[in-house]
Amino acid sequence: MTTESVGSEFSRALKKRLESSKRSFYFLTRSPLATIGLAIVIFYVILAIIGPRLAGGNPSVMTAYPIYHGQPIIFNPIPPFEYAKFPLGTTIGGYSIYEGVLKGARVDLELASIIVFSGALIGTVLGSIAGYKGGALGEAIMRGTDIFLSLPYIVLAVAFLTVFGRYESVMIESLILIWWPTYTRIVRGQVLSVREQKYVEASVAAGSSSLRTVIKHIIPNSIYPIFVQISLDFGNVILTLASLFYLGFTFAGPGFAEWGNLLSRATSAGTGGAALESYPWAVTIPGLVILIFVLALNLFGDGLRDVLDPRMRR
Amino acid sequence: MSEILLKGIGIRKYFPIRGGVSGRTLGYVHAVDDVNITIYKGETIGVVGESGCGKTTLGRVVLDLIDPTTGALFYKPNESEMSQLEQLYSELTSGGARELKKEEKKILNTTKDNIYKSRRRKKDFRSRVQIVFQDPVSSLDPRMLIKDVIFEPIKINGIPVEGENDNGKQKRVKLRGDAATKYILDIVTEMGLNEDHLFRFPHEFSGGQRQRIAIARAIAVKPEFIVLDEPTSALDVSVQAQILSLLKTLQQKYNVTYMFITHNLAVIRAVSTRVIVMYLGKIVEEALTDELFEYPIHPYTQALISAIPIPDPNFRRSRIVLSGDVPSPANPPSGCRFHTRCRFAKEICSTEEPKLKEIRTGHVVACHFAEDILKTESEHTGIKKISEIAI
Amino acid sequence: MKLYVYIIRRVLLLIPVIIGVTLITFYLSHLNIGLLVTEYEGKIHTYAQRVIVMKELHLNGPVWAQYLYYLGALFTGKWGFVSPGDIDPGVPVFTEFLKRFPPTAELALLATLLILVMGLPLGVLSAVRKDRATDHATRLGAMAAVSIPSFWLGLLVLNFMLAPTVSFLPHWLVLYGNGQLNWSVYGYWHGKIAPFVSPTGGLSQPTGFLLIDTLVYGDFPAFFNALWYVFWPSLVVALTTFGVIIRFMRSSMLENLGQDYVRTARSKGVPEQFVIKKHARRNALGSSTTVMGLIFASLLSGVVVTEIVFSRPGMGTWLYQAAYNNDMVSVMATTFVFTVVIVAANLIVDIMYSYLDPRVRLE
Amino acid sequence: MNKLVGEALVVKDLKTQFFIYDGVVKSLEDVSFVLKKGEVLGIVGETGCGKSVTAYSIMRLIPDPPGRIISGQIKMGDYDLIKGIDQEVDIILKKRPKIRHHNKIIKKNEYLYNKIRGRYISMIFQEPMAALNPVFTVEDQIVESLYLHSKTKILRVIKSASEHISDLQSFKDKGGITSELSGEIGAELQKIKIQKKGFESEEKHLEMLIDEATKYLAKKDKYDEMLKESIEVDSLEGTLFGNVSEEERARILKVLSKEAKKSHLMGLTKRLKKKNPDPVISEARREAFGLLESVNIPNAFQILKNYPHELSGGMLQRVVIAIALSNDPQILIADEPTTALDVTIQAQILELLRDLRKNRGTSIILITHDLGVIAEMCDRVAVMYAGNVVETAPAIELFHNPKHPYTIGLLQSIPRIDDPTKKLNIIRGTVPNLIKPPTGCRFNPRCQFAFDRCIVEIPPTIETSDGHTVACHLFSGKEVR
Repeated sequence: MTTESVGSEFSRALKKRLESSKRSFYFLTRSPLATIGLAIVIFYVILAIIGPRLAGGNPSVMTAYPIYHGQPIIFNPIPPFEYAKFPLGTTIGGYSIYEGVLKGARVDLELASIIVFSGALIGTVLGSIAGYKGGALGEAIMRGTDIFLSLPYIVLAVAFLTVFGRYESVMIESLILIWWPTYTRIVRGQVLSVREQKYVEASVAAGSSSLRTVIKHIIPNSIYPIFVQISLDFGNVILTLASLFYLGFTFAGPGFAEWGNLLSRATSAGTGGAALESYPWAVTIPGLVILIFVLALNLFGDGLRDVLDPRMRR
Repeated sequence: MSEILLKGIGIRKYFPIRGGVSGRTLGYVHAVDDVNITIYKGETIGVVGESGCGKTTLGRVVLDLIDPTTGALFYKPNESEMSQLEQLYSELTSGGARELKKEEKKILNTTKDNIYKSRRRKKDFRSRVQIVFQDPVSSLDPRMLIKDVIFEPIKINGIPVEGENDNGKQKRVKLRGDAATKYILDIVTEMGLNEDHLFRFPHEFSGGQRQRIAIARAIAVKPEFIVLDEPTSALDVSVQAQILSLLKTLQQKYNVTYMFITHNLAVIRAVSTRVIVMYLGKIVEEALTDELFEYPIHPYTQALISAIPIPDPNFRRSRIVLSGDVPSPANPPSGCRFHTRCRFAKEICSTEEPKLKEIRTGHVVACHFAEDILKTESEHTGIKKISEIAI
Repeated sequence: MKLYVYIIRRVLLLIPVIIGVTLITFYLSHLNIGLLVTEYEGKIHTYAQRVIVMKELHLNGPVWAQYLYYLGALFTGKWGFVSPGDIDPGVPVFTEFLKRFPPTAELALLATLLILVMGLPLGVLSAVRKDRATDHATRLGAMAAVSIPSFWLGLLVLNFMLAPTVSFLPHWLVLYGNGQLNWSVYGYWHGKIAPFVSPTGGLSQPTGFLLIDTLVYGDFPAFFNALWYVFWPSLVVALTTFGVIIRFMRSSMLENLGQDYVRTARSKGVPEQFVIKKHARRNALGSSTTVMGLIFASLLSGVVVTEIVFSRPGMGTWLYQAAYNNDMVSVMATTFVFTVVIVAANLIVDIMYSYLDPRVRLE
Repeated sequence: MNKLVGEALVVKDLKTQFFIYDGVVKSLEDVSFVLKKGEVLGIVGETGCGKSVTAYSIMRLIPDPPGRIISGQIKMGDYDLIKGIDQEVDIILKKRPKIRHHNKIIKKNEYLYNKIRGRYISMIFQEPMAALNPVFTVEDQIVESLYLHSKTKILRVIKSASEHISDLQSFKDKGGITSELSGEIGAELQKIKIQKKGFESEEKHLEMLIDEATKYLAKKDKYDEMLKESIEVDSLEGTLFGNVSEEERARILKVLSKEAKKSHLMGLTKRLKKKNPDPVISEARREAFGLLESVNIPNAFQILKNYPHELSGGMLQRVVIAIALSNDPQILIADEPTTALDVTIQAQILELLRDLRKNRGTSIILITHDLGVIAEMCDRVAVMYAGNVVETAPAIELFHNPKHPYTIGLLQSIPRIDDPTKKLNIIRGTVPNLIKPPTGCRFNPRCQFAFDRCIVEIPPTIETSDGHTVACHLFSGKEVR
């Protein structure tokens, strides 16, 4: 065999690889809903990146406009489409909803990414240890998981924020503390089942070290459910964040841009009825923004699950 | 006899059963119980028995994939080492069948380490032995290209070249780049696959092809010894024939020793030179293949052989149908483990455990009544006799 | 394994969980011991007084001893006193808990019921009609419901269903208030309930559960009123949670419908509806109960948020007010109660599972 | 051996396809064979050749979607079981607007099939562990089958027992059965006696019978009414497969499906749990007990209360066989009944099947890939390859004079325990992908005798000698190579 043909082998390999990834993509496009979900998620991510730039000013603080064209707009919010400066109208306090939504996307996505990815990382590491090593350490990890799974997450977050003070770091830490156990469970289950597979044994029989076995065989084969879980959890974290901000359990200062916080500005608790009657846009728009994003994440996650589920492939 | 390749003495493997309120150990599954095994170079040793008899566990222990509860394993032992260890081992277990204490294990292991220089020796051992599994679906990593699957053992161990290192280890070279690709292509072509197959994922193949790939992976490092754990059980007969003949060709070409584990006696008869029959973790009979099939002595072997349906409607023979199921290996019967289903069972069978003894040349049986059975019975059960009886 | 051995084992496994949870609450309370002693605020002037307070609170022993005292106090109902600044300053937290627990329990139980009643049949339906319009609609609907922020849905329900001026519902249905029973109405509505009026002038509550109490009074309009105001928030909670159950029940049903024993049942000539109802659903229910245990934590979170939005006088609202007033004692008490409820729910779910699927007991 | 007269089942030009994402899998292509009364027909072939699909098509157990019987005939007696299938296919393929009307046809066919499955044709599966529902006891699962189809028989036995209650009592007291009784109860006692499972078992049977009879007497009118209804339904069912006109058959079906709506299966589950003193249930339990004994299960009374996961594979397969035989079916389809079992257990099960066939005269279709099992069990064999029946012949003829190249290859590729020197002959290649099957003869890419015509033309099925048919161009006579 000549070197040329060896080279061509590798180009062929590349082609095959591309084909197989194309195949996955193909599976994804089979479900139009998942594709729509993915598109919306990408749109939101772009929004989070360039949004604050479009709105100008501090990327996580909304600007207050107490007076506009000589009119006080603190207590009489402007409806959408009335002024070009406030395309989505304003809310109580004179904040532009447009600006709030754009800047809130950055804040929400940032916070949620930190929480979900740290949770997934911690969970994956602990889960792999519990699954692969087992023994007393694994047992201890799983008991810990049980404990954290028995904590109601909003309540725990509130307790933490009350005890340690209302800071961004406390909020992030408390939510990470809540979100890692799910991943530990999933990864452990996966590792346990992958570990029993014959190809792992074959690899050990071929003399591969346990580190190599874990990296080459166990992790690649048990990591995929994590992606699905991340996509589904992202939405949950956004919802929890929004709830906490809406209820005001947080560190949000004046003008802090977050979708739940924006909603709370539209309707300070107890006046929801009045808000809906007299300025419905301030309630509906931020709510819809959250709803669409979380729905898109769920649709995408569901599609992803179908694609990554080996049963679908066969 | 030719050179001894592998020798295991007093191998036991007990798996704990957990349960109850606190999840403590309630008992043990006696998967393999006090088995001595010798494998000679170049032969195909068949291990046969029903599910739960411990044949798979024995295969793993022999390959050092799981640690035996007790027992010592020698690979290509030289005389002095072997006698030294064997003596030590018999001293330690002189009290009969029991689990070694922690200190005793330590003594045994240190001695072994001294002889073997444990870790390095282990790596050397790994590169000389391979395994092929029954289940073609789970034996290949679903996220690896076939090329990588086959290349993995080469990457770890390299390929043996002529000559030996000074410390008795094989000389091996690691292949890279084009040389590796060429080597893999050669192997794959030999297995009856082509280069197109190299760049696919396992799920794109049929069972027979997967088994070919698994064999390619095993043979790629030119091992001296391969354990074949039911390699054809999940395959169709026509594919089984292909795989069996492939295995035969490979054995002749690479001079590799096989341990062929299966429940299919017909396959054993076709491929192996020597057969071990296992029942509930014990060896009940051991002989050269033709000898065993012509003069089966142990009642269990007789029943096994007579239970095989022969693909010829003219063979209408009286068969021995065993009553009942195989007892649980967690709670094996006392004495001879087969006595609950045996048609010759007498009182002694339930109290005293029969020892393996040589009844004919090279034919070892664990049965109290082996001689009697040989005289009276085996004429009616041996396979040769059956074909004579046939219409 | 016998069923009772399994149950005992499950209960024993709870002990480390309970210890872990109490350790966390203990740690949090201990960190803010200053907050814990706020009830003594203004009372501690001298060193001697301080010593007394320290002794009363067992603050001078080693940490493990403090923890033991803490545990003892927790399990004997000595949970401290509501801090000043809160609505009922100085009231024992346990008493407050007894008052706050029933509304939340009603809400959570009704929500669970609604989830089961809506989720399980929809999941079965979705699986049986796989890849047809019904299936797609159910799945999309479930997903949308899960994606709605619960407080937002609460707001919408509150206004479009329950606010008299905006509601779509007929006016006579929308009686009064925001999800609370207006106790003052009782007085002139039904004179016959006088025996239950407490000395202080309010109505005494025999059980604390509004739904039960109104029945005890024999006041059916009030019962329906109470039901009305617990129904909407529990609907909100159920809607924002039940998608998971649908999704799980669907996949579990699909898996079971593909099993060999379903084929065996069909080969016996069992009519299709019974194949689904008896053979497949029974098995699917078993594994779905485990999810019920897992989503209980998120259900309670939904309960907290919804309670606040609907201003129901339950645990959630209590937590909300306590957090606002930095009332650490009450916050810790609610955390503990919620945790115990989740642990208990998980236990019940496990026992139910082992009853539904005899294989679980084998392990 | 029974006289092989008449045909129990005729399968003609059966065509089953699976509509999956990658395309249409043409699983069965014009499969035809005949099952004679009282014989054992073996269907042999490799994985993916359509053995199981054939069985499922006969049982109408093809999962839909994606599978579908496209056309063909499955005749039991004079009646074509899948007569309505064309209309069903039309509905699915064309999605006509009048779908409601056509759904009625589907439902009716489904209903008809529920009457046939388990009653006239029943089936044994490969994995006994998976084939039983893990959450119900063995008893529940047998009783369910009996309750669905054998209500009349059950009621008759109890009625008869209630008439002879004092005799039964005296039998029990004296120990053993001393004399013959007439009617159903006599037959039942005879059956118990034949099984010869010992005195204890007999006593248990009698005890239960007396118990049921007393309960029956307590509400005699109710149960008599029940029996009357049940007999009516049965006689209607009987006429359904006889020689009746289409309109009549439609009418009967209508009546029967109305009857089916009254089916009390859910009630049955509840009744089983409550331990309700219903004689029908307890007689079904006794029958289940007897059934387990008839398949040689030791300690049957205990086994009844066990869950499937508490039993071993061989035991479970016996239970599955007991369920299949519970209503005395005319046809038994055994789909690889011993593949998942050990050799010694396989021998037990095969012996059991042989006994059952001898005692009951059931016609059996035995599906397996093991030619050894075929040789031991079967009278005739059909060899399948890639969705075609390539050869049918009496067993001895097939093993000694195989005609089709595939059969020859298959026979030569088995390692023989009795002839170790025989060289294994290899059929090259693998079973083709049935989404794009080879043109002409589907075996042509692997056939060593293939010639031009094989690639172009589908070989016709030719009878070479009496009862020996083969589908191969080598024997088509027009062009001999």
